[in-house]
Amino acid sequence: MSPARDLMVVLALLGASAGVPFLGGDYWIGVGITAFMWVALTQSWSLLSGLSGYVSLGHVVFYGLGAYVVVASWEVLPIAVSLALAAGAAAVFAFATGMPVLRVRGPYFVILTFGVAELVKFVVMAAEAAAGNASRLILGTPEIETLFFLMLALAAAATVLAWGVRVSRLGHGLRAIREDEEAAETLGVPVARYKLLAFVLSACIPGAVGGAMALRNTYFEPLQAFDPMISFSMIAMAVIGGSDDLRGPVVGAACFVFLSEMLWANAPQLYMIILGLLLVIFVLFVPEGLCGRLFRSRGA
Amino acid sequence: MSLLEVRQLSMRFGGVQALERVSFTVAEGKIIGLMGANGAGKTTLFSLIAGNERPSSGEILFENQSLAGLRPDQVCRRGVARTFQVVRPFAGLTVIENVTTAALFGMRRYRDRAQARDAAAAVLQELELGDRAEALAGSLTLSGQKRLEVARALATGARLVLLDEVMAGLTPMEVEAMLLTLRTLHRTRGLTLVVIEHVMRALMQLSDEILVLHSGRLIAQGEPPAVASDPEVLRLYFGEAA
Amino acid sequence: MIETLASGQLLFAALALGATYALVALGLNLVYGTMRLLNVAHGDLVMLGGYLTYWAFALGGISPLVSLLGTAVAAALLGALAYRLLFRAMLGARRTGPRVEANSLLLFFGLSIIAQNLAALVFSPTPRGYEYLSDVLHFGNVALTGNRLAALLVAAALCLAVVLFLRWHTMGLAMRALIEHREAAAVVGVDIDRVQIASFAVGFGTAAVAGALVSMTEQVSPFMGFPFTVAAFVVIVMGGLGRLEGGIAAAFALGLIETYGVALTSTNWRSILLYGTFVALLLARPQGLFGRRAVMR
Amino acid sequence: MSTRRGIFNTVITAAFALALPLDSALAQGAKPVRIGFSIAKTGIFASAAPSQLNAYELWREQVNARGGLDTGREKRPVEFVQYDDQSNPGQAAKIYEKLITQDKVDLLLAPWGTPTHIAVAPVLERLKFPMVGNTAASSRLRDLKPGNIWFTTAAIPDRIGKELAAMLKENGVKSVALLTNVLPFSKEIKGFLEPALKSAAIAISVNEEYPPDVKDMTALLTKVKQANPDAVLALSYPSDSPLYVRQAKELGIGAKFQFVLIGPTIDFFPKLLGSAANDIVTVGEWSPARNARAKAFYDAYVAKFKEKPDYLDSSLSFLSCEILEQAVKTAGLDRSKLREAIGKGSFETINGNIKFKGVENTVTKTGFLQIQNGEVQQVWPASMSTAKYRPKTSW
Repeated sequence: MSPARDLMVVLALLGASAGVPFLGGDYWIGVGITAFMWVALTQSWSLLSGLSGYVSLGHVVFYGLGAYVVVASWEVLPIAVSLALAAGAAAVFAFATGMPVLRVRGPYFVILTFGVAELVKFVVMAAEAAAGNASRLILGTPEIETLFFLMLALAAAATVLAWGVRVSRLGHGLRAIREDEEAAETLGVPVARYKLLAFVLSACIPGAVGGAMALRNTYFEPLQAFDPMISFSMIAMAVIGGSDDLRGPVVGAACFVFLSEMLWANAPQLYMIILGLLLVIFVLFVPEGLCGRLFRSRGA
Repeated sequence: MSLLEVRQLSMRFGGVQALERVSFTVAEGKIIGLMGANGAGKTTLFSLIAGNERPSSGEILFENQSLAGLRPDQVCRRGVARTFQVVRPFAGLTVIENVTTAALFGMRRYRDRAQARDAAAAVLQELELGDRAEALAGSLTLSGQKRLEVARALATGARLVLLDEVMAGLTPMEVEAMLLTLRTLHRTRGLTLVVIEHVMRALMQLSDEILVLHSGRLIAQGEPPAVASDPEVLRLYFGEAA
Repeated sequence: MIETLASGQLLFAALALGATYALVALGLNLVYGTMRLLNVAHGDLVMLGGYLTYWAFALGGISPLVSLLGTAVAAALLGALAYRLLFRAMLGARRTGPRVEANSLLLFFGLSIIAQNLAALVFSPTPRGYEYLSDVLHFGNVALTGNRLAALLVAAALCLAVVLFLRWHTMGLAMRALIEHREAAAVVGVDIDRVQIASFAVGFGTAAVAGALVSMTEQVSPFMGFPFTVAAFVVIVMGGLGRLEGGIAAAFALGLIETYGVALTSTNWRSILLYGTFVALLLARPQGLFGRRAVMR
Repeated sequence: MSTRRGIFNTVITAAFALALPLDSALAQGAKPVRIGFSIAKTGIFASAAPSQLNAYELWREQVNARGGLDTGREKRPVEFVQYDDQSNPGQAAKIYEKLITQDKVDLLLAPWGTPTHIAVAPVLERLKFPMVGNTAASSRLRDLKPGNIWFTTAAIPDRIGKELAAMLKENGVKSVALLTNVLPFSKEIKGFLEPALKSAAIAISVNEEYPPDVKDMTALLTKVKQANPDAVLALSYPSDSPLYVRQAKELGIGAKFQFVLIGPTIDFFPKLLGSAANDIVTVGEWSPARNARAKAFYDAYVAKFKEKPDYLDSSLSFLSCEILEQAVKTAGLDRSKLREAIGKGSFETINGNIKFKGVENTVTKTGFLQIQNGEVQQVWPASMSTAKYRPKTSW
């Protein structure tokens, strides 16, 4: 296993796809944005959940907050500032909630994170309603090519971040926490601090991604920006790709995007059903994911 | 000079008094055997020293400094390591990764991952796990996993190691091997050990001093022959058979 | 304001809501309690029950209160089948405890997507409804439609029946034993496989009956199930995972919190109250709510 | 292990097999006109979309039965290219990019819902592709650049606010209870309705909001009952409209004017609620009694789908097809000619004559419908009425 080589491979793949706008035209640029979005989100999710075993079912909360920040600061702040603010807001939220939330383990953590995301969704909704809004529309967003490169940069940043964590003490400690939290702590791993750090690190890029997608959608509505399907999709991609592997999120996102491109053309109704079937099959028979299965890297 | 000092340590779980005003000291470089029936409070004592549990009252001093309020990872970095009675390997990580974790995060705290790995490999050699380094920890035999527990504790660089039944469930031959290993480690590394063991003969052979716990109270302490002939210990611990 | 709060009308609304929650949560709790499987597709069984009842009424003119027997049996069979085909293998494949739970969540999520979209494909996403027992009855100053009263009564009776079954029937006793301690139950000779099939059957059956009752008052659609899943999760977290009586009590408590909480604040606060309670409970008892805390040895 | 590997391979093979393009099976004969659109087959809008899709399909069937779409020179069969946007506006934007640049469709039909229209608009603008919108209603639509997108509906929130206040005033309503779902369309209406009511000197005695996932309204409606207003205006969505009606019936809310925003014109509504649905007023500017085309559309729809069309979405969707058909007949498939034809033309539809000014249909008046004895009647404005408004006297 050579994480540095994996990083090079992933970055080379991302770099190669930077040529899409010059070859593929608008449609493929759109596909590219979606694919990079999923790479960035799933890579960030894996940083926390793949490494530490704390499966977050509420990662959409960071995405939604990021989207909200960008839309709320539209035409007030420059886009670059509001995107940075989106990432910051997500990180601050992760930091503030991380302490109590990360005390909860196992399946309780899974449903708690879901609950927190839904709670935030409804609080944002109530806040928007109180302010007399229900949805926000932003006009004059950047060109699609700009968003493409922005999302590409976010995917690359997420990958580098995930790589950096994996090869650091933090990554080593998180893996130990995943395997046995108490034993890890007894061997000197600062468990609470590491979990919180991973939580914050895995939140900031989804925040920026949410902001960028708000620019892409030109529309913000809490029900959509905080759609739990986004959280579920991150998990499904990580599971299918392999969650403790730098290439996993790329492979998972690629599978999803490829599948949806192929299926909605010929069998739109079946797309979701097949997605569900794939998830079932992978959980039951290939729990280590495609990467774990195809490039088995550890001796057994 | 005493490395560890336990003063008036008490622990209650709900209505159960797990430990009651236990006091003792462990001198540096000694091997202390901890005896007692199931439920006597031996493992609880380890958990309190290692910071896994908070005592109801009493004090624990390590190198004359209180461990009160420290988390397990902080205690570990002070230089106290423990093993678990029911083994807790990081099953999905390889053997060497298990031990490297301890080298990275324990008292020794290697900054460099390659160095940590080298140190881990050295410890594995000492515990005769060198050839299993790349295997998944979950795939080891029980004997192997017990050795891994010891290896991890050692790799932290701890000065005091609490060994919780590292010989339980092993065959007589494996017990002999483990005893040899522990003695060697004690000698070469100058470790201080506190050992919980049910294999009585092994404990008597190994220890400089024996502590006997019964229902949370320390009922006897002294050199092995003295404790072995203590009438109360005989009555309580060995029952009528003795 | 006081008048509103003291009115029987609000109490009835709380009870009707609570009874539905109780019935839905019962099955979720049973399947979790006996197998540690987190069934996020549970609400889709409510949807299935709703559709079966709707079609029985629309095509055969069969009263929902009659067809719900058939609905329950069909769903119970589906549950037994799902256990046989999917979950026995998964539970058999040895993985560590928490991973079975986390994986089951993903597995059921996959099944939920399949169920919802299959229903959309077969029934079309158009909402469906029928009118049944919609006359308003008056009891003192409380007014209620017949279908809501019937739903409340059936749900309450079924909850009671399941509780009695668990108390007195041999299979019920075995289920409780399994919930308390899986290995111990096996050691004393409980046929775990049979109990688990029974849990699936009862769990699926009760959810489908809840769907049948819901369909008398609400429209049915392929994506109607998820809110029920969420409510059921809140309930079983409140009542204690695997604690069936606790779950029933929690369901009614949730009905009361929702109805009176909304009356005291604003309807807009409904979801915030619901999720707020849920999150606060989990944070307050981080070791999980399965009664006892895992003591480290 | 070998079994596992086997299953794994099977899955991969199956995935690829399903993914193989089926385009080779393309129909023979006259080259069809390909019309693309996205539709919410899954996700949160899925239950709303069929009323739109059905109208499209009915139109296609009718056009093909007439020998095809008349492009001015020849008649060509119509073929749909449709994708599921998963109720995600961003996805819809991507789909329209695909439809235009990859699939190279000849024409476009609209997706479902306001956010989706808004997300698609910049794509149309950039690629200069004209599209007649339908199921979108927001005053923000007017912020969009005119030229490539048009909106057929008259149910724009500011117009609804004004007209509803006028209708209430004419029917002697002095006080209302206003219950608003916090979703975009209803919230926007509320924003315009409040000042309109004020200037019409109508008091708002209860003014409450509720979330989309509401399950019980007893507390809310108890307040309404105590206030005893002349009218209840439930700015609701299909998922909660029946809940309002059922519980209002239960509590015996006495207001004679009952307005329910979205839902009453959908087929399941009267089936679920029976007589309680009678005399409820809702928004809508179309009924089968509107003209002969309307009646024909209604009958054909019922015959094909065994249920009634949605008076809002189905009619809007169908008439957007009619506009497209008529524009194509004069301008052919050339996009710039088509753009001009739609923008400047005048069209005969199931909702009478329609013309656009800017992005908006300014001909059709904003109106209200009432369910009378199970039939939907236009009761406002007077110029379009098919029946007289009548107070709701019983549930």
